[in-house]
Amino acid sequence: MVVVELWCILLLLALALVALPASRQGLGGPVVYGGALLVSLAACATGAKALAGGDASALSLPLGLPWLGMHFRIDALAAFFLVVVNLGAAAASLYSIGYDRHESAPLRVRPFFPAFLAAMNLVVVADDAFSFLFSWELMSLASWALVMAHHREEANAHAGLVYLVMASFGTLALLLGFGLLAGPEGAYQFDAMRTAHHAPWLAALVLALALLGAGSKAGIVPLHVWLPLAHPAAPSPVSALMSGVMTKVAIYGLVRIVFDLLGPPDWWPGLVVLALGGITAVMGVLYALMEHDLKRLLAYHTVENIGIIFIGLGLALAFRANRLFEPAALALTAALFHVFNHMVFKSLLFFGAGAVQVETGERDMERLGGLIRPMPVTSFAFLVGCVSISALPPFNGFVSEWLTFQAILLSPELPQWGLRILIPGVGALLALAAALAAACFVKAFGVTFLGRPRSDAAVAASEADRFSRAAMLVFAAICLLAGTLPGFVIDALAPVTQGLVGARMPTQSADPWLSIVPIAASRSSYNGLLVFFFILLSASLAAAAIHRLASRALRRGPAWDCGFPDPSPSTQYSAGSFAQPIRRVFGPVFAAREHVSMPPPLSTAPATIHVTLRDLVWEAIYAPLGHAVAFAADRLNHMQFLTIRRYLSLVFAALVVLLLVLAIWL
Amino acid sequence: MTPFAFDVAHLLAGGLVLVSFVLLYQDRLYALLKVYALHAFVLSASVAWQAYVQDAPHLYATALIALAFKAIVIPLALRRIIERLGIHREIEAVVGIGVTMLAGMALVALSMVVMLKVTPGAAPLAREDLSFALAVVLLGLLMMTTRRNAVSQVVGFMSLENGLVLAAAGARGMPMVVEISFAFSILIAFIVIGLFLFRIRERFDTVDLSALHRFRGEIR
Amino acid sequence: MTVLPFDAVAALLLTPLAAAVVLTLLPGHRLKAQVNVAASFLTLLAALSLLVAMRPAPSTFLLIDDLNIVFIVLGSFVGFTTSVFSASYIAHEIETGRLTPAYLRFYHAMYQVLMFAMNLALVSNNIGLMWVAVEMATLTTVVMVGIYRTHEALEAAWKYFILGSVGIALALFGTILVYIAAEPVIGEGLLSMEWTLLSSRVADFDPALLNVAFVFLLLGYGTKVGLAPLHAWLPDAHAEGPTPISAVLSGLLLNVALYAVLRFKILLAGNLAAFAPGPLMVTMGLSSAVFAVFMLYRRRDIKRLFAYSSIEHMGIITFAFGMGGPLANFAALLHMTMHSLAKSGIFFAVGHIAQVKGTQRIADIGGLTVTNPWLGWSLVVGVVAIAGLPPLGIFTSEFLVVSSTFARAPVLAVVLVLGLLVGLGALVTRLNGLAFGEPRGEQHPGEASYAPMLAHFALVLGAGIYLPGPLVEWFRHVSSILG
Amino acid sequence: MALIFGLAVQGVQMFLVLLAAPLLTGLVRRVKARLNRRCGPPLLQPYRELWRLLRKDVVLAESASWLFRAAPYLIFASTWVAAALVPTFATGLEFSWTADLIAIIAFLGTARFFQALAGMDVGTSFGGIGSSREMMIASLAEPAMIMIVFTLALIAGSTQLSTVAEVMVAGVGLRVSLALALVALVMVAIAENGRIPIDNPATHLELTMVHEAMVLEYSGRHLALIELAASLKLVLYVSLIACVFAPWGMAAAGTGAVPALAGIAAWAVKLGIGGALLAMFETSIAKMRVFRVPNFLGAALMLGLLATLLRFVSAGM
Repeated sequence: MVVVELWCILLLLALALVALPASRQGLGGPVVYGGALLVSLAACATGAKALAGGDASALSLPLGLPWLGMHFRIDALAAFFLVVVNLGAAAASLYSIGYDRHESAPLRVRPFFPAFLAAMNLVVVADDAFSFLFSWELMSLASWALVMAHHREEANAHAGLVYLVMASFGTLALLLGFGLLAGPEGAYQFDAMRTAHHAPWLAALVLALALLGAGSKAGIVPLHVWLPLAHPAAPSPVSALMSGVMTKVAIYGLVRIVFDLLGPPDWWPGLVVLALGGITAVMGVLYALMEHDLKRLLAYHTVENIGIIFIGLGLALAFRANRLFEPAALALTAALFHVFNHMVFKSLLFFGAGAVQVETGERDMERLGGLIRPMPVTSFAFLVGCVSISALPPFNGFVSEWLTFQAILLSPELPQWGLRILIPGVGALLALAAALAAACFVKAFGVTFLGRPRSDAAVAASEADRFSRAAMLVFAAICLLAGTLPGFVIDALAPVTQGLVGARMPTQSADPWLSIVPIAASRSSYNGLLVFFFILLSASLAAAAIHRLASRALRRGPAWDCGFPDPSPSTQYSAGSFAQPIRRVFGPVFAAREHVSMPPPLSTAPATIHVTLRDLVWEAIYAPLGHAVAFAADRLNHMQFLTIRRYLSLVFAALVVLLLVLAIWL
Repeated sequence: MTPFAFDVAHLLAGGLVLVSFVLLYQDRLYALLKVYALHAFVLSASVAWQAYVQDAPHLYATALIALAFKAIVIPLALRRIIERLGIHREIEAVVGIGVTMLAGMALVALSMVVMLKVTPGAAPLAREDLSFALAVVLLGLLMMTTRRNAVSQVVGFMSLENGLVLAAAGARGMPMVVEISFAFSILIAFIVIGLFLFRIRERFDTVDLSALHRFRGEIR
Repeated sequence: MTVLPFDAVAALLLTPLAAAVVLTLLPGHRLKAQVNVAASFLTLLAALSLLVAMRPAPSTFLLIDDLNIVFIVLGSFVGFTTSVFSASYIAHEIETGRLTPAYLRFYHAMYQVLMFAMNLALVSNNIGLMWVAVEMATLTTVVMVGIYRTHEALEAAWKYFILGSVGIALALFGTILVYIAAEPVIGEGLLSMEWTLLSSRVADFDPALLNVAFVFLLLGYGTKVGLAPLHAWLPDAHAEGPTPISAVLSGLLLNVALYAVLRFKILLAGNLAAFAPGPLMVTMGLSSAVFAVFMLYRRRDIKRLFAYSSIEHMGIITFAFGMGGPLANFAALLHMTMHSLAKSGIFFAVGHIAQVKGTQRIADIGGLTVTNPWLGWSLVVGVVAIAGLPPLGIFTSEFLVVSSTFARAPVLAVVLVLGLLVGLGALVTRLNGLAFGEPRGEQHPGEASYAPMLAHFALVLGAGIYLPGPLVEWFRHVSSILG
Repeated sequence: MALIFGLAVQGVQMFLVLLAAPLLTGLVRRVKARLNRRCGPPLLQPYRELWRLLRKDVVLAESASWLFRAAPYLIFASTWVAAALVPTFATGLEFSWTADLIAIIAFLGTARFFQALAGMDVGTSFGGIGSSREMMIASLAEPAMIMIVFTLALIAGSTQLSTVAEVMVAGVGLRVSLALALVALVMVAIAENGRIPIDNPATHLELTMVHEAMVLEYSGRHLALIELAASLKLVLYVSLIACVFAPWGMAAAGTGAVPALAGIAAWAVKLGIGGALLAMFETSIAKMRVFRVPNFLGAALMLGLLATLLRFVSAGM
């Protein structure tokens, strides 16, 4: 099992090495991405097999620190995440075969793409602190190189800087955490950490550090700032990987540390994680609503979905701390299910955004529109993605959020008042986030694909190439399948929850009509398949009946528009105007300012509206930090320009101080 | 060792510290050089006395080097440099003479305190000498850091180095004292040559190149 | 262990010395460069033979033990690669006329003298001899730093000279104090300066004297290590001297000085009554590291930039040695090795870059990965290495330093981590300007052998992925010696 | 046999709601007219209008895409399915387990999603206004609704409407949280159905319309379907309120035809009362400005949250 996986990783690294020579032969794209596709599929199959098999398989290689070696292990959790990672990787590779032809700097992408995949696989199978952090940081490094692929744009260089610093911040936080877990003797093996008993304060500290480390990678507020910078900067398949897959690897890290290594913690960590999740979900979707750059919008939505996943994890923590294992299993299943779902539809959406960017050269929604006609397949797939991410039945996004709600409804069984007070609020935040997400994706799809083209580029657009279309359609199909047959996914997750919280949800696939029943049929149940068929049935029924009994005639005419149709596309509702009501409602979050200047009567000057939004998180935390560093650097910089005499006096001062220390203390 | 011998050694070492203070007190370059000559002379006397007391003949060589080189050659060389380069004759002190003296006092006290912690196991002579030597070293550093003129800084360094030689001589049967003092003389010679080569008039910090090329016969 | 037909230690010392003599007589810089390379190679062979050879018993002056053999092998390797690099570098400098043969008359001889001095400092069994050797190395580098004879170069050399001399004096005072401490126990004469004796008998020395001595030694040799606030000479010397010398300074001299400090640390650790040297080294190391990372931000000269990063890393190494314990010591040794290789490799790259772009001003260098892919990406690799990112070796050592420290002194670890983060920010900012973005600055033709650079980076990369077992066993043994 | 009966009940339910929907709309219009001292249209007028629209040709804007034509069927279908799953005259419907209350709300969400998209499809300014306002309203109404669901689920220990209804029939006594939930639910229902004071189904004054603005470009059978879906939605909410807060007279699962018929009668009465109350409420107040809507719905959300909190806190005791 693990051997096969390691061979896959090795093959990916080999691909990274042959990328440049192959490119010199002029077949770099097919070789690298085709190879990556095959290897990822193999690794995905391995993961699925391990998940089905259930038994953990381990292996250690004499690499890294010799007395430690590099340990690898595939248990249920790792297997599940292997499936997630490699499924996304396979789709991204397939997409890249086509995208590579439009890539402006292919040689800066091809070598690092497989390396990035390999690193993510390594993180998942790592079984000791060293190899975990090694591959974790390798993952950051490879993705940083990919972000820097289009390094000639100033913004991308800045994005790369912020990204790498934040990533290393996370790694160092995790490093400190592992340092605590390992103890002064350096017991870096995960087994040792599992068996070791950790003092409560230590567990708390480790948890905080893990939240900082994994959270900064996953993008929880306020550690999310790099996401909307880095994800759009990278080439679209890489954006899909970073947003859809890498953030999931971060979630894996958190689950591995908190659920697996740390042993049973106190109840309040659940509180913290829940609160973070709720805030992250709502903040993320609000930022996304205010965004007009399609890829930045998607990146912010990643923040939102990470929040939703965190809510599930927090619930699971809280339940587990109170030894309510079935509810914990339910919550954890919901979180992991959402991990899978988000991987699928976020990759799908980024593929779509990438196709749009390739065909039109635009990412700004205000200059797009009407793409549903030139790009039918892309727009259809994108629509499926939008419906799924908006948590609308019968697609997969709804199922995981529904499960989360069911878990929330079990929380009155919790004894702690803090949780009792907090959880309903978090539930409200979750519902709010879901509703806002729907609004946001009406905006995203409506402005980008519907209406009339807002620029010549949008007029001249054409359908994406067949590889991209294939990748998108496959994921669209998965969205529908996972939404209509969720029982199988839940059952597949059973070994994971069994291993982590010592319980599992009741077997679903045996239920009549393949519906899912989290606890008991009398309590709640949902059947995506039947629902899907009902809607399909009644829709076609209505259509057939109407066409047969009533009329089927259809005339084309100019738009009615209350009698004042205006040919200019600029009269359409724009993304900004669409978001305006919500901006009014949630204005304080962005310290939004609207400045309207109305010309005086009889003046022909155009009226203008000027909207300013501020990223309060950045202003509150990151800008001050940057200023502090700059200030210190400026102050200390004088040390470079002293005279020799002053340097001598420094030496002298050091000597005198040390002698004084000797004289006084010793 | 007889108490008398001990007292003389003590006296000479203390004298060296005293002369260091006198160095600190100077505000004219020529006077400074004269006092430094005195400093070197006292040092050579002290070293010679150590040679006599420990009957270590090689120390006489050290004393000789100190006398010939430091007490005579270097002061003369520096004097000529001052004339050749037209360095003006006052010493600009960073802080007032008085403050410098007070700091010097504090340093001496410090060196005493540090050295008196030394357990009586060590030879008493070594102990006393060490505290004085440390004081001389510190005072030399103080001079280097509180004087602006290159020449006075060089003098400071040389007095510091005298402290080293004093310590080395005080260390019973220390090998290579001669070599060390010789090596240091070379070092000092380098510094002095550097002063001259680079036409360092006022400070250590700026070196004047045109002069250098003229010296090397290259006219740019 | 085999017995060699020749005396490896003698070869280690005499080869450079003889080469120096020959090089002063030889004409023509190309020939000199070749002889230089050959001599360095022989020295390297001698050093390697020490690994397999039966170790000579410690004599009055010479000593080979596990500790200094690490430094010897590392040093002679960097010395060899640098001599190869120096050949192409000097050739190019003469073509462009920045250096004339007249200036270079003694360059290669000096280089060998430097090698000799450093080897001597490492193998000497006598604190006085070690002092002499270290100072000799310092003065040699002073001359070589000033070799361009530009105003800045001469000022840098002068600064280095003055501060170095004070360092010399302090170190000597410390040495004398150690002798005075040892003399009542061991007796007069050279014996009281022998390592082997000192370290065996140190328990009976006068602790108070040892304390004072260590303060002076730490400051004296610490000046050469480049610990803040004694570092002032280091950036200018790196920036204004010829790049091979910058590489040697960062790759060797700093280590040699550190070796001296370590020796005395061991000595002090042997005497229970004396104060523990650890905290002092930790303080100075940490302060240098934190100070240096902030200095990285405002640098305009590419070589000065990396010089400050050397200060940072020497700080980290000193910090780790100060923390002590098997893990930290191992990490420090590994970090020192990796840093020597990576940093000298970076200076090789920077030397080529400065020659291709005709400047050292960061503002005039940009988009190297576009214009000179090999140099550009090597620079990226080097910076990634010294930024402590995998898969390169420094990641391993930083992993060990931080994780082992955090369990014992969390606050220190946090400070160190923040320092690392700030430094990473500075390095990546500069890297964005140097290696990425639109190409900037003019382009000069420059063909050079990238072999040394690539060799160094390959080693660092290899060590990051796989450390051979024997090496590790050896390092662990050494770290157990360091206590 | 039982299965067939169950399927039959389910089928009856589906077509019952479909038939009753225009009637309820007509009733509300009628009562409003009466309250305004007008005689008003006959009760069956909505049927006529639907039939007229169905037979008319569809006039499609040039810029309309396939989505614009598919949307009405999707909207109608998902609304219809949602309505068919709400127990009206009998609990324990055959397919009630396919979707619980959360899912039913989500179906309405799907319908709204496509309606908003259709509003933006033609690329007019009014469609955009409608969509953006609709989504803004929904983004507050949905959380409020979810909070209400939480309250009910915590009281009944289930999100399954049949179970809820049964528990309610059994009687849970008077609860503060229940009262709060009722108020919130009514407010949400008003908002969701675009009734006064949130929106005016009768208006065509451009700047005030929300729902009407979205469907401005629709005509013929498409418009008919959307109108029908709208009235279905009204029926859904009324019978939802009825089934939760007035669950009396509903036939239990598997009981014969007689209770079922009684249930139908009871349901008709409930619908009538609901419609009358709605009409009175609408005539008694004026429409509010669009930007005061958030306050209205925010109040609903707070009420729902308060109700849930009360349940959470009291659950421990």
